[in-house]
Amino acid sequence: MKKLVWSTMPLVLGLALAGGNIDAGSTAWMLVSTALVLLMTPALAFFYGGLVGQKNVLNTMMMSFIALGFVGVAWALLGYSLAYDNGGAFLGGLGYVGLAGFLREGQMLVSDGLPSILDVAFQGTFAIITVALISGSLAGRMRFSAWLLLSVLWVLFVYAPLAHWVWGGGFLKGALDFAGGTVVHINAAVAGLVAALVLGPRKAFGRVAFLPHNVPFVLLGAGLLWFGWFGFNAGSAYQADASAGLAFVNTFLAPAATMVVWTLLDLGREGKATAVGAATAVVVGLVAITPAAGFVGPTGALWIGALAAFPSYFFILARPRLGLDDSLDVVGSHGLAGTLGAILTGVFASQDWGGVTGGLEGNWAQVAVQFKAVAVAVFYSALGTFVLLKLIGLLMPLRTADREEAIGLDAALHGEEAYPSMEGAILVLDSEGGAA
Amino acid sequence: MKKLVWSTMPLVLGLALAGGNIDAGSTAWMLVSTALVLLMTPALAFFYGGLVGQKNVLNTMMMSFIALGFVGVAWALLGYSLAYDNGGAFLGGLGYVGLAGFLREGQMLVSDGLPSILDVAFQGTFAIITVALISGSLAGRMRFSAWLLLSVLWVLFVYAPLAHWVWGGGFLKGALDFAGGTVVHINAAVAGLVAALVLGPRKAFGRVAFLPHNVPFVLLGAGLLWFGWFGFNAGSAYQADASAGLAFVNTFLAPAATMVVWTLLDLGREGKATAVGAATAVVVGLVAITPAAGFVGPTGALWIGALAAFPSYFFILARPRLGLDDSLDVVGSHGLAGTLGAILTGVFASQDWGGVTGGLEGNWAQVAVQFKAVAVAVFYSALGTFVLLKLIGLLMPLRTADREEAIGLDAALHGEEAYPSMEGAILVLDSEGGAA
Amino acid sequence: MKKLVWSTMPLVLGLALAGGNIDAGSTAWMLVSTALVLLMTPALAFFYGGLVGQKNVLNTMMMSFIALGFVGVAWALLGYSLAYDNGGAFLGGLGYVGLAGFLREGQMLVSDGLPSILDVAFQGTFAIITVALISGSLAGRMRFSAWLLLSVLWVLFVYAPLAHWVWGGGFLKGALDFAGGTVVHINAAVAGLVAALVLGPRKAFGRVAFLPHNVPFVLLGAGLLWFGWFGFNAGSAYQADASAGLAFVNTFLAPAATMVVWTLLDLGREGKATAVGAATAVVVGLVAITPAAGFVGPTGALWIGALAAFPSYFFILARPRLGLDDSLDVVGSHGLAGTLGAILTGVFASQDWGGVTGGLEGNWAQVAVQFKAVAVAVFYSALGTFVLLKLIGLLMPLRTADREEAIGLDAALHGEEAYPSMEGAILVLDSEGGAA
Amino acid sequence: MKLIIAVVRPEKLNEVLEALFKAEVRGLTITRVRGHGGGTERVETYRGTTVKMGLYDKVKLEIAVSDPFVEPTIGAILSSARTGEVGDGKIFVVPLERVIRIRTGEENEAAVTPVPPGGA
Amino acid sequence: MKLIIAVVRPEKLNEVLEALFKAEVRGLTITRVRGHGGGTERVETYRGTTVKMGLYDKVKLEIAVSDPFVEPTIGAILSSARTGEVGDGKIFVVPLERVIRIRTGEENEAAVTPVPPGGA
Amino acid sequence: MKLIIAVVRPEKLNEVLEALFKAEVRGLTITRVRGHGGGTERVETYRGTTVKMGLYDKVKLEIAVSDPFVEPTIGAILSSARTGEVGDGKIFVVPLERVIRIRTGEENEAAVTPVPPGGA
Ligand SMILES: Nc1ncnc2c1ncn2[C@@H]1O[C@H](COP(=O)(O)OP(=O)(O)O)[C@@H](O)[C@H]1O
Ligand SMILES: Nc1ncnc2c1ncn2[C@@H]1O[C@H](COP(=O)(O)OP(=O)(O)O)[C@@H](O)[C@H]1O
Ligand SMILES: Nc1ncnc2c1ncn2[C@@H]1O[C@H](COP(=O)(O)OP(=O)(O)O)[C@@H](O)[C@H]1O
Repeated sequence: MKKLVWSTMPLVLGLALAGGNIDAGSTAWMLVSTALVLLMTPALAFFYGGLVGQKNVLNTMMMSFIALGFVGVAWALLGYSLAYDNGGAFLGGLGYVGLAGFLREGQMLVSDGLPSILDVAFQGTFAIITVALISGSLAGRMRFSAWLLLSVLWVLFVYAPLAHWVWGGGFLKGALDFAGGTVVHINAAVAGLVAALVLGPRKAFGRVAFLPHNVPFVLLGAGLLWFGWFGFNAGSAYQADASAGLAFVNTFLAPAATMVVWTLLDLGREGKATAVGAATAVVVGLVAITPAAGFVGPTGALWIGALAAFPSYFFILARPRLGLDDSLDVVGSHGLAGTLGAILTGVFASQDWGGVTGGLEGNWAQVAVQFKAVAVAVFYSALGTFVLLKLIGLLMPLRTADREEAIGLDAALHGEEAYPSMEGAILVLDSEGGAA
Repeated sequence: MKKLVWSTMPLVLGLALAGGNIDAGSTAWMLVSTALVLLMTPALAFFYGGLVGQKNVLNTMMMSFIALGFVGVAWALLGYSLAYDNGGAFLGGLGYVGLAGFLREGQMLVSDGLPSILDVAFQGTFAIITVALISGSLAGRMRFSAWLLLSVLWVLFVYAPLAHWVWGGGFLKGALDFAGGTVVHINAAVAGLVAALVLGPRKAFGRVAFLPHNVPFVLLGAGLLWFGWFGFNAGSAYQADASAGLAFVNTFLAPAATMVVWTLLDLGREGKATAVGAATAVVVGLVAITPAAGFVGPTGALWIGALAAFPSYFFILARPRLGLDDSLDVVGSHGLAGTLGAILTGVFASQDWGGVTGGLEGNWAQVAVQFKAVAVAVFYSALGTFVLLKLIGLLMPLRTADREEAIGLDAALHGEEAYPSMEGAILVLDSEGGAA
Repeated sequence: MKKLVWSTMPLVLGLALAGGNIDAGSTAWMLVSTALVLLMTPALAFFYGGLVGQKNVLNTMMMSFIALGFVGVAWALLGYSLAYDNGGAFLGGLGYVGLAGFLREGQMLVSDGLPSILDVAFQGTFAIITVALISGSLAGRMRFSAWLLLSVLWVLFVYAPLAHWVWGGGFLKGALDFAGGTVVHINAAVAGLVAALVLGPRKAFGRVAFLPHNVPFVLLGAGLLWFGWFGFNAGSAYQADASAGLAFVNTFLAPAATMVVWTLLDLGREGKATAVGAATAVVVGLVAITPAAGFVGPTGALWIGALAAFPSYFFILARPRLGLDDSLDVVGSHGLAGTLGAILTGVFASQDWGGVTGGLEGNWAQVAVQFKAVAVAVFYSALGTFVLLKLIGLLMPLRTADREEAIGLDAALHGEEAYPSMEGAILVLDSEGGAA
Repeated sequence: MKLIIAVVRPEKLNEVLEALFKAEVRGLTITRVRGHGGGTERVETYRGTTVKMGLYDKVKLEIAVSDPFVEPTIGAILSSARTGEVGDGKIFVVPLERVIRIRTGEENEAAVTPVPPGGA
Repeated sequence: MKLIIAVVRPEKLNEVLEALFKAEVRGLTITRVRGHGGGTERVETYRGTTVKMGLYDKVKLEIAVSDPFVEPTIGAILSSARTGEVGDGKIFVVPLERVIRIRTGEENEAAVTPVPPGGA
Repeated sequence: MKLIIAVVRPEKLNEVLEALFKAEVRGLTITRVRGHGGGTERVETYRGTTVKMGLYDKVKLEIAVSDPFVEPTIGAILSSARTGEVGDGKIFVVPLERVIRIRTGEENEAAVTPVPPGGA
């Protein structure tokens, strides 16, 4: 629903000033939503960090965590303006560059009852987690400085334009994407896929079993992601209203349905309900309902959640056998569920609930619109990611050395271990005079 | 206070429509509260998961976590209607079955300023955690599919009726239960006790010491439970008003008082303030204040918190010696503190603070009403749980095989370990052609 | 901004009654903010607990966690009144002692649209975390009962007066401290420094390398601290308004900038971006922006965050070589960043954004006011902490025995281990009759 | 003197310790190990990754004893560690040339379990 | 009989296990250890604390074998554990006086890897 | 050649490593173990469950040395690991028949610590 807010915002901008017409209830909700979405990035760090082996825990977590810094600053200084300033069909303007433009006549801007500046943070948390998501395809083999460079360039030149097209009044504005199925999840998954292919698989891939080192961390990540996702989806209503309530309930129902189906598939296949599976199901269900959250009714949400389990379940099962080292299954989770969700949003969208008619209510044209947006996103994200990686590859190697990969990236790249042992650690005091 | 809202709701239903009279502030608060209560279930998974040994971590966590799926869906499709649709004294109606009934004249229903559908999720999170709580009595010995079946049947046939009686306008509506002392905590504890007795103790119970495998996880669980409990208690005001503020403050004060008393008891007994004890105290204090949260003043909350420490402290200390394998002390924490809290709510209820006079203000009759509700809950929960377990026992064994218990349920039932080691793990590729 | 609210509150008190003029939106936000700040203390327990070695995990976590009990109760019964009741320039009155004074004419007090009693909890969470912060200087060597006594006395006689001077209408009310740079962070850091000097370093300090035992816990702590800090800073606006929005955005931007600078310093120094460094940077950035949050514009926040990295980075690097066993670098993180932030608040304060002109807008006098408040806080906190420790030292030893320090404080003081092993644990049943 | 090395099931450790205690064997050192024997493999699945876990958790005890204590020690382990199912473990006896107690510098017999009361 | 103790790189463990399996060596016990050899040290930094990590993660295998199996076992380890870089580890051979299978009480040859098919 | 096995206090490990380094002993392998000796028991309580912890954390060092290095190695450990209180640990000396360096295939003396400079 971002697009609704922001396509009308330019009209409001000049008029709405601080003090006047703040809607305290909606502001309270957007403050909370922003905090919730911010929390999703540390949550993802745990979801991902738990899934990797002991030697790469910190590297994996840091690839997410560091986005809170680099992507956050890049977004605030430039990305937000490119995405959301009133611009053309292809890119926003430069009115908010360097955080300018949020004061008018000595007062803070207010739009739609909210302090306008808050949107920099709210949208910033989306940009951050989108970048962080990509890292799941790349565990255990990327140089950290190459990742830093990629994350900054990618958010400016891939994420911001796509956000503009769908939500900022750009040429995809007819597509329904309530909270980011296309802009966030498909985008991140395609980028992850392309990057995994460009980098190639880990040296030991296919020979050694890569096991999670800490499944409770995976559950912690999933739990916190679900919690934060309420801000992601229901916050995308931009008001504490019935639409937010609906988006919230759908965000509650869909992952529940996915978890039920996933667990039954697990039990049917080998009689064992896996915890990693349940955690994955939560994420898959959340991804699938993201584009639909405020557009479909609650039974639609249950259907979307339940249906989303199938493609992801079977793709993730098969993926290691396809020779594709999408290490933590970003394609299987975010790519497939994001695509399915985007399409089913067109199918289940409901006039009564969300204000737009979908396929089941006779408007199958909406499904075509959804397909088009997905296709554009896949194409642009793949192209943009590929070009950026090739450019960065001219400046520096993208991959770590084989020896670093063998030692583990925590020690090799970060000079740390996740769980250091004091045994045999010899204290180094460069100036021997100091310490007693 | 749920009963107040919902006993008047039927009058409001036909009239209140979306767009009209949403109270954005209260809606914001209820959105947040729902998210907070949802978070309590993963939090409980950590509280419980930290308390068990290394072989049963995932099974224990999954017994809570999976309730977010199965109980969530069962609640949405049927349980909510049985509990909260306008019905008779013993059961609600079928008006909300299959999530029907939340649209009127093409608009989303609004009641008391809130989008009505949100209540399915808010109440759903209560149903989920109630089921999850039971699992604490059963660690290390229950078949997972029997647990799935029990959780679905129990929420429909034990939880939903009791919720209807106390909050849905049923025959216990005079009892004070602000946020679920009786419906949630006593109910879960009695069910846990009955199930522990039906299943019998773990094979090694009484011979081997069952120690927590990760005390920081217990503290994490306790911290997140407290955080979420603000939604549980202050969200039960159904508005962002003075009552919510009071319930919040009481939820801050009572566990603090319990922690102080518990720690002093610990220090007095053997000079050692235990971390597991402090975490337990937080939960005990939260349980005790739950029925009272919006009915008593802040000094009442301090008293309730302080007093609640005693029975739980000494019962939990003695429990292993009673031969009762209530593995994680659901009876000692939720049963005793829930009962004490329910009674003391009748004692400390205050006209000025919560609008009802209690024993100390002369209305000792309220204490009798409280006793009656507790007795009914204990009786019905015990009976219902017993009958359901016997029925499920006809379909499948309730307990795992002795060998599975010895190996540990993570490997035996879920085909996973909490902290897998890659050493000696041999990768299996069923189709050898695929991976490079 | 607390001071604004509370200096006008006394006028409002007699007039504002419950039911009348609650602002639901702002109340919703303050309920959430209070919960968020409460969560910061368990978050800090993880931040600190991850940084210590395996033998002192629970002791370190408990020093924070237990403050939720003892400090919470002491604050509610006495501290709040000393800090915030209408009193003199040096101390508040006794009108709220024992939680009295929040009812007028049988109704709950309302001030500035909020239920007044909620402020006891909101401010209480600040008092709790301030005490908890101190413990970072003292890891691994303080007796737990001495710590309990210190925490209660300190919150009453050091924290409450300082809070009164800055926020309660006391003699420092001209100083800008939006959310607690001086009252919370400088205060805690000075107390930590003094206590570390009084106690002396750990026996093995300077010989043995003290390494973190669990870096993911450090990241978890940092992530949850950031999340909670939105309540800390934006909640200090006491309303869901534009000021809250600004404080929120600044709390998003500053730590992002600190993380960027810190990581670049790390990479520049030895080519390795450390995870512990990134987590530390988040805290440093949050501390630095705390006093400024609602007074400076967003570019000011970026500057403050970026500049704050330097002193903390180099001081923390040098600290172990100075012979100072400020174990977890409270001085380097909270002391330096708190001071820098307090001064820079005076520099960057902006009339348009926060209503006060700062140095850059020509009002350099404000910087002097800031300096004065910092100096008073440093002096009073040092003196008060020193006197209290000496007094407690008369009653009991402050430090643990050398043998306890060698064994580790978890086993020695708490009778627990963080990660107990069942191997060789022999169950003791004092009454052999009980267990089967 | 001999160094007796025993690999047993972790769940049997407490019983073994008790049996050794009754046999008056005092000093010992234990290590968590993982063992492979004739037992069956366990299959685990993490998403699409299926693994055979051929190694089982075991506990290794190392006990230095003077010669008269060899048989009692072995007897105590055999009687307490046996379940009769595959995976019960093994006992290895290795010659031991010298033992020194670090605290005192005492050597050999004086450093290991004392000779049995009234014994050889 | 001999007790063969081998210290190898953790990342080589699976290959070693496979080689031993092919050499028909069945029983073995493994332990996570940390070793110091001629290799270089690694530096780690946690805030202001810089440490040299002189110890590297290794895996220790203990394999009790009957005499005819000594050479095949050593050969299997040598061929599978070698990378040629410093840190590949070592093999130690210790005399073994007695082996007992706890499950059955069987001793010595009967308790360790069976003699090679058609062998001594 | 001998295999020297020493069990020491974890907090003394770094000093022991330093002493061994000074004694020019290079290769060694360490393992976290838990030991039971003559020391007192520790009581822990988790809710209603009280346990006696009879085992204490120790570190085990395994050092294969050529004969001339036996005494220097033992001496270095004795001098660095002693506190004088119960629980200091023990040193065990086991005969070692053969050592092989996996990287090169070198055997025995060539594979363990070099003979002391100018020494036997
Ligand atoms: N030859 C051996 N060398 C070293 N350890 C062994 C040997 N054989 C067995 N073990 C250890 O003993 C454990 C139990 O052995 P296993 O063969 O599974 O049982 P059983 O002796 O009952 O057939 C193994 O897991 C392994 O740790
Ligand atoms: N003399 C020794 N005694 C015990 N263990 C040893 C000895 N020498 C080497 N090791 C073990 O073997 C591992 C590899 O040895 P190292 O000297 O690093 O490699 P390389 O043999 O290739 O030179 C060490 O980490 C250590 O665990
Ligand atoms: N006979 C033994 N066999 C194996 N390990 C032993 C033996 N005696 C002692 N140990 C190890 O040495 C450690 C210290 O021994 P202990 O008897 O406590 O100290 P002390 O030798 O100072 O009396 C024990 O924890 C144990 O690991």
